[in-house]
Amino acid sequence: MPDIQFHFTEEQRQFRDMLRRFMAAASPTSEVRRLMDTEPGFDPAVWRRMADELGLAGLMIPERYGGSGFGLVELGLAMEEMGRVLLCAPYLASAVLAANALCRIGSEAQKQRWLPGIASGETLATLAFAEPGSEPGVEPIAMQAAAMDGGHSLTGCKDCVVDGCNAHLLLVAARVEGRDGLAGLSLFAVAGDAPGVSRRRLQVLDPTRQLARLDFEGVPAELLGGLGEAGPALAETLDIGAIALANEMAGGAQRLLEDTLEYIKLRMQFGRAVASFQAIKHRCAELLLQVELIKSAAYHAAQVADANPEALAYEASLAKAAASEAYLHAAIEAIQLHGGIGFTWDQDTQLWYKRAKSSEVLLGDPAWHRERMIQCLEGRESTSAPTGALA
Amino acid sequence: MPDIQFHFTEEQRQFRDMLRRFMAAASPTSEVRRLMDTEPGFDPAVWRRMADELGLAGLMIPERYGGSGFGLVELGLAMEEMGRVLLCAPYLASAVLAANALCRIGSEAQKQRWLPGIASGETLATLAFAEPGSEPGVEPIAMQAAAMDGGHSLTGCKDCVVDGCNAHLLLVAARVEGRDGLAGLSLFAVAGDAPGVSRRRLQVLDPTRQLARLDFEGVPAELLGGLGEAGPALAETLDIGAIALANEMAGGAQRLLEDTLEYIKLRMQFGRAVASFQAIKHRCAELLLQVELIKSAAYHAAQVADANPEALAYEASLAKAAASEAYLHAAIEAIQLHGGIGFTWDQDTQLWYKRAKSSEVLLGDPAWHRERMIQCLEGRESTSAPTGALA
Amino acid sequence: MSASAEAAVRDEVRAWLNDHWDPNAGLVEWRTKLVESGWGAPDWPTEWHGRGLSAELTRVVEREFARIGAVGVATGGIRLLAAATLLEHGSEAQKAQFLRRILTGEDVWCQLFSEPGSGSDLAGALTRAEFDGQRWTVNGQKVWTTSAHHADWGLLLARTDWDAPKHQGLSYFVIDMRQPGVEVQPLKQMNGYASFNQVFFNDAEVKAEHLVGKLGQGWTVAMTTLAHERRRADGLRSGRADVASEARQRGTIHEEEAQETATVMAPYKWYPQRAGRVDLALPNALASGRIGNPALRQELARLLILSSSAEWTARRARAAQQHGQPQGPEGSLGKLAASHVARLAARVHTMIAGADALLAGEDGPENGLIAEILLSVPAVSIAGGTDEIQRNIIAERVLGMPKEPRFDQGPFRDVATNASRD
Amino acid sequence: MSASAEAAVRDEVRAWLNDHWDPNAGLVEWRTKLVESGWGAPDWPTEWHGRGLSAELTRVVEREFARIGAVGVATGGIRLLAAATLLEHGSEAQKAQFLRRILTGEDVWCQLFSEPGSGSDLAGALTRAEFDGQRWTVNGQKVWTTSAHHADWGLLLARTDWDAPKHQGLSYFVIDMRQPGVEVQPLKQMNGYASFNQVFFNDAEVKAEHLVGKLGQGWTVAMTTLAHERRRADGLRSGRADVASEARQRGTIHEEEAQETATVMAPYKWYPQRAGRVDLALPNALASGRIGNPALRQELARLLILSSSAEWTARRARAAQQHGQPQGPEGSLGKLAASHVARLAARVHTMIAGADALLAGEDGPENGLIAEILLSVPAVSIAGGTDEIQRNIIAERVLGMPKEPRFDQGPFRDVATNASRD
Repeated sequence: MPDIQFHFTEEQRQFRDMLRRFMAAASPTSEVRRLMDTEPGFDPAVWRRMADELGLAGLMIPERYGGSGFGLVELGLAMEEMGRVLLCAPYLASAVLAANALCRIGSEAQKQRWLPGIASGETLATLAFAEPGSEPGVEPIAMQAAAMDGGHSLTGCKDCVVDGCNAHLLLVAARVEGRDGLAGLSLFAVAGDAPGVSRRRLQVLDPTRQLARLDFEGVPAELLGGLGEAGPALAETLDIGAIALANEMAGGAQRLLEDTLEYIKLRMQFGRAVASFQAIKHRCAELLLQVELIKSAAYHAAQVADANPEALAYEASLAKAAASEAYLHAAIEAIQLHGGIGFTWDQDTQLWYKRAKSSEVLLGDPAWHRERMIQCLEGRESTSAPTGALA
Repeated sequence: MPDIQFHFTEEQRQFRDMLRRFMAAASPTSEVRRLMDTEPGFDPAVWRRMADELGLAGLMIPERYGGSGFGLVELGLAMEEMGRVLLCAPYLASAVLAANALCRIGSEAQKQRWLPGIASGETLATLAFAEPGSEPGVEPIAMQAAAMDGGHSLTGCKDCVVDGCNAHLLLVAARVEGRDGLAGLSLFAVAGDAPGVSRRRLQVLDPTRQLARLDFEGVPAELLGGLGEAGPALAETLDIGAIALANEMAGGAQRLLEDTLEYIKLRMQFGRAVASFQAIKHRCAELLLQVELIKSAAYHAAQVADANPEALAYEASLAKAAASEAYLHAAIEAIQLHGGIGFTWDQDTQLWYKRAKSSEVLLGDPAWHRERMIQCLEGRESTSAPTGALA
Repeated sequence: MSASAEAAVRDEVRAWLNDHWDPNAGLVEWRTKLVESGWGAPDWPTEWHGRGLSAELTRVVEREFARIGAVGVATGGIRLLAAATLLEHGSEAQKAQFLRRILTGEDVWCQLFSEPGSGSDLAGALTRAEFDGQRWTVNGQKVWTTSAHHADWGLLLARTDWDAPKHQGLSYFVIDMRQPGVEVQPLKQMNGYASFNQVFFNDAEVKAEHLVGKLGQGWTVAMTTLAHERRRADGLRSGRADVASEARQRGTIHEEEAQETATVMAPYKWYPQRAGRVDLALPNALASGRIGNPALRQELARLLILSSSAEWTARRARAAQQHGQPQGPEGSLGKLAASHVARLAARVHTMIAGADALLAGEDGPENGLIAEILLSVPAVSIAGGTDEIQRNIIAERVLGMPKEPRFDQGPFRDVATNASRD
Repeated sequence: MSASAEAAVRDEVRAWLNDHWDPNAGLVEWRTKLVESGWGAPDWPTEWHGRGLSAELTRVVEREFARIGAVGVATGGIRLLAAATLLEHGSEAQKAQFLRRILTGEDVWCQLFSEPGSGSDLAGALTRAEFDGQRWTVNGQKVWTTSAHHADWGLLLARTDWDAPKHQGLSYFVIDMRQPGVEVQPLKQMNGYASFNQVFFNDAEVKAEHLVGKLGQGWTVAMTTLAHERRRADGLRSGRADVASEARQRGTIHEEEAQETATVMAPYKWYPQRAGRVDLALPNALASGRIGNPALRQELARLLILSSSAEWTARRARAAQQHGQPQGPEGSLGKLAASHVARLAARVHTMIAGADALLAGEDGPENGLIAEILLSVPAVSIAGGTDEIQRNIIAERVLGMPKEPRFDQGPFRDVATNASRD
């Protein structure tokens, strides 16, 4: 297994600097506030530039399908920068979840058919796996795919589908009869506007991330890859998504810390800057530690995912659980340190708070991921034995 | 059900004041340090005075058996004051656990035979229930009582028996064959020096509390009350013990806070008192809150135990879980706020830290008690519905 | 309190209620009777609409009202804080003008202390009041004002001397809220509601006789208002309201009272103090089936421990007061506890909701209620005095720890403020 | 670093080792060769036993030593902090007297900074050094000194001017520990071990030429020592030690080195930095069967998350340095993380042990190891700089937050100290 790197290469740092400049210009909070009230919830022009100028839409898609063929480390960097600015875009849905699912599950012909469109940003895709009230992960998927005319048809409901209303291509996880757990899961492709699909944009706690409920009524669907064989790759895809999300969360947490510091260094109370009070200073020191810790977890998970896929599940759960608690903590502290202004609508901190809150439960809440870490260790599903470095 | 009181009566306050004076004189830390290295681990002269002058040994024993017939509220006050001074005495063993078990389980004749001695302090008794490696509570008790000559004999091992080496009278919980859970448990009386009983003082983390391992080899034992009927009363006895312990812990936590405040108000660093640093002040404020919260939980549980026994299990678990985390937190903070001197052997804070640590797991660790609270609520074993007062 | 005194009061109020209570009277008509008899505010002094009774005997009176379902005087909003402040510091003329209409509910009051530049640091107020020999002219901005949009009168803290040290340059006024120089704007919170307002003063006027206390002693007067506010911040329902009515309520007066209550309570929808909603946790965990999740069980138990202990701590503090111990800063402990409770409650609600915590409005759990809780919790530890201020109060006033070094003690003109940094 | 420079160094050291390495040489004899050749401390300057190599090239040398299992220079205790300080601030005579014997291991060193009255506030030292024209006389008390009982030399911070401000009245000395005026007493910790000593000076003497740096500039010199100490506090093994030997160790020199290590490490049994023992948590949870407890599983996962993240954070900081970014106060972040790890580890160990957490010594879990962990953890957040000090450093030096207002800036004589309060 290749060495895990604890620093970014010069190229990666340049990539990040470029992204940071782009995102700062493309997604000021005024723009975030404007977009979150629009119907698609993102700016198609910015999305096109992200795809065309930066190659972001196909970042992890192999070059032979029109992508850039980068790994999760670079994707993590991109997610981190998007998280910093609360970018409103169907990136997690299309470039992370759907692209990875197609790469891992689709046949060669299917990849050739769909990946170039995703990589160019023309095709927006998403992955529909969760169902109303279901627990995290892919094991609880219950939707049944029925055989129909030599193909399959889907009936049932998918919930909390990220950018489900925006997607041209829906990748839908469903079950062939009589199997459970990872076994018996298949992935199907359905056009977003296919007859029998009704899509409803959901009212969300975090308006910077679009979710949809999709109802399928006997919708003809194209099987991706082998029947009943998609389970492990679907689980991996969600783990990739969790790592990407953890990196996004690290970026958001870092931004919260920076903005809060900037504010309290200027804000006067009792004739002195709020930042000069020792109790505040000590909490900010702890906050920096939390932010650095989740960056480490998020970066490490991305490195491991590229270098040592057997450890993917353990590392993904570690990073997601770490990021969930720390990002929310950072958001709570940020509001608190802003004082009253912090919980007003017009102050921006609340936007990150809502993203932190939605990120906490998206792709599995921290308690679920912690439990899963231990299952990985028990089952030796992970070869990355945790180390007691500080002993 | 009688009203729960949220204040102590004038008589109770006087009782507490008297106890506080007695304990301060009888148990300075120099005395605690001396006694913890002695064989019995307590001062028989102080124990006699506690029984004779203050009536403490028989506090909860009905007057007709030579006790004072007080309730758990008064016992809680006494425990709180003992916890303040880390009193080394077989009080929890004899006056709380054994006295309550006998009162609840023994026949009239058995009560007449043993309770007066316990009440006078002459007889030291203890309750032996836990076994090596067993989970908390009485359900896991596995020791079997065998029928012998119309009576019973005991074989097996009891672990972590409080003051087990000091006790003249051992109350031993054991099982009649083929039953589990609360059903089928019986309580037996054995003389501490009975043939076939080997007792060994255990090396302990907290030297202010004596623990013993007791091995029984076919020891004839007298059944208390009805065969196989002791389970519920044993569970109640442990709950009484947990509430008493929670009150002891509240007293210890309060003392830690007071001693720490006294120290840091005098201790100078950087030309100012340590207590003047805002970060320190804020942590002390939180510490006070924690201490007040566990006092409330401990006092409330004692009141409820007297007024509404159906809620005993829920309240006991609530108080014990609350006190376990907060007392340990107080001890950790106390050491931290003392700085380097705080973790030296010669400074007294470490004595309370060790008591906090031992109290955390004695009679069930906090996670076990929290789980049990929810079981109580699910089973409606408790009629004390928790209220959301702050909603 | 002697049992005989208690019995005497009980008999007297019972007889009076028997003679006068009429569930079909008009609300103001009935409360006017209460004010005249002294039974509406029995703990107030006899010269001002009360009977000078102790807290214990006042409770006896309240129980009699509750027993037959008789309506009491108006208590909503901050009017009782206004009354307490005026009783202690107001002129005779002010008491005569305001106290009666506070009790009858004819006037609505609001509190104008906080400013955008001085939230925790109330004494740093920058709103100025200038006297031209006849009247005061007020300019500046206040914030976090509940009910300002339908208030008749405001309790205003304003700076009248910029050369005095910070705490000595403030004065306390009653300001007429129904005048052109006062503009009220709702302040939208992150949860979408507007529990508070901003109030802008542009040459607003205050009559000379509406200065409360002496010139430059506004901070002392404000401390009275704040002490009464903190007393109510212990997380328990306030004194009068927690005597639950045992009688079925009937008669038109109750409809009129219900309408009044609805108006007063409207801004309190998702007012910070409502956040947390511990009461929903167990039922929701049971109903959702997630009660079986062991990690949730641990957190739920933690929440019940914390919220119960906090409630009992507040009850201990109140019981101590009822038994004659002096009012202490227990409100600060209760306020701090409420922050912990709210945060933990949010955590538990999230665990119960699972992925549905992503959803709000009609799509969200309990029709959006859970999302509203999650978006309201951050305010609990800020509104009504931040946790940081409560910790300062506890450390200094309860634990006797040294005060912070001060940087704001010279003439206020020279103190660094947010305005001076802008 | 160019690959060719790397290859050149590798070839050179390999050739030298090939010619000189002898596993049966005496330890001092071999190290003397290292010192003379410059291969023992390749990053030291060429004029002082080194070769002036970069950190990267030094690592290349260390790998070659590790590859064949060759013994290096002495690194135990604080001798490398002493060396770094002397290299930066020492006189030529001091370097000549001390540096060689530091590397050969012939001299043991200790650090005499902390005092009972000034733990976090090192610059508040009250130990005094007075000059009589010929030599310095030292009186006072130091504490938290590791290895003082077998040290030959001590790094002493003492006050030489009571009228100067606190930080300007200190001077830095090398003191001979083997003299009658120096008394060393072990300091027993709450876990029963004595990792530290107290050192009492009663008219102890220091030669005039053993003043390090200028008179009154002791604080500046001490900062060098502390910076090197913090650099090693990132929770990872220190530079030299983490190049694990790939060769089997054979020959008498290893026995001699093992004995040296045992002596140096003896006081570190349950030295605070050893507390926590995260490595034991998972195996113990599996072995005890308590891994099935869902509450434990959650806490264990939390612990693994925290300790892994802390390790990776330290590795990121080190990698950044290796790639040329300046050394920052990352040590403070690592130190703070270690406190969190240790406390959480204690919690997890307790949950795994259950009621057996009551027991110690041979009766306790793992023959008392768990009890020792539980009783050692409180020191982690104090020893080597309290968490509070680390948070100050992080807030001020990393986050750029304002410094605390100071109360100790006049002549030290007038500053409130613990001595002046006694």
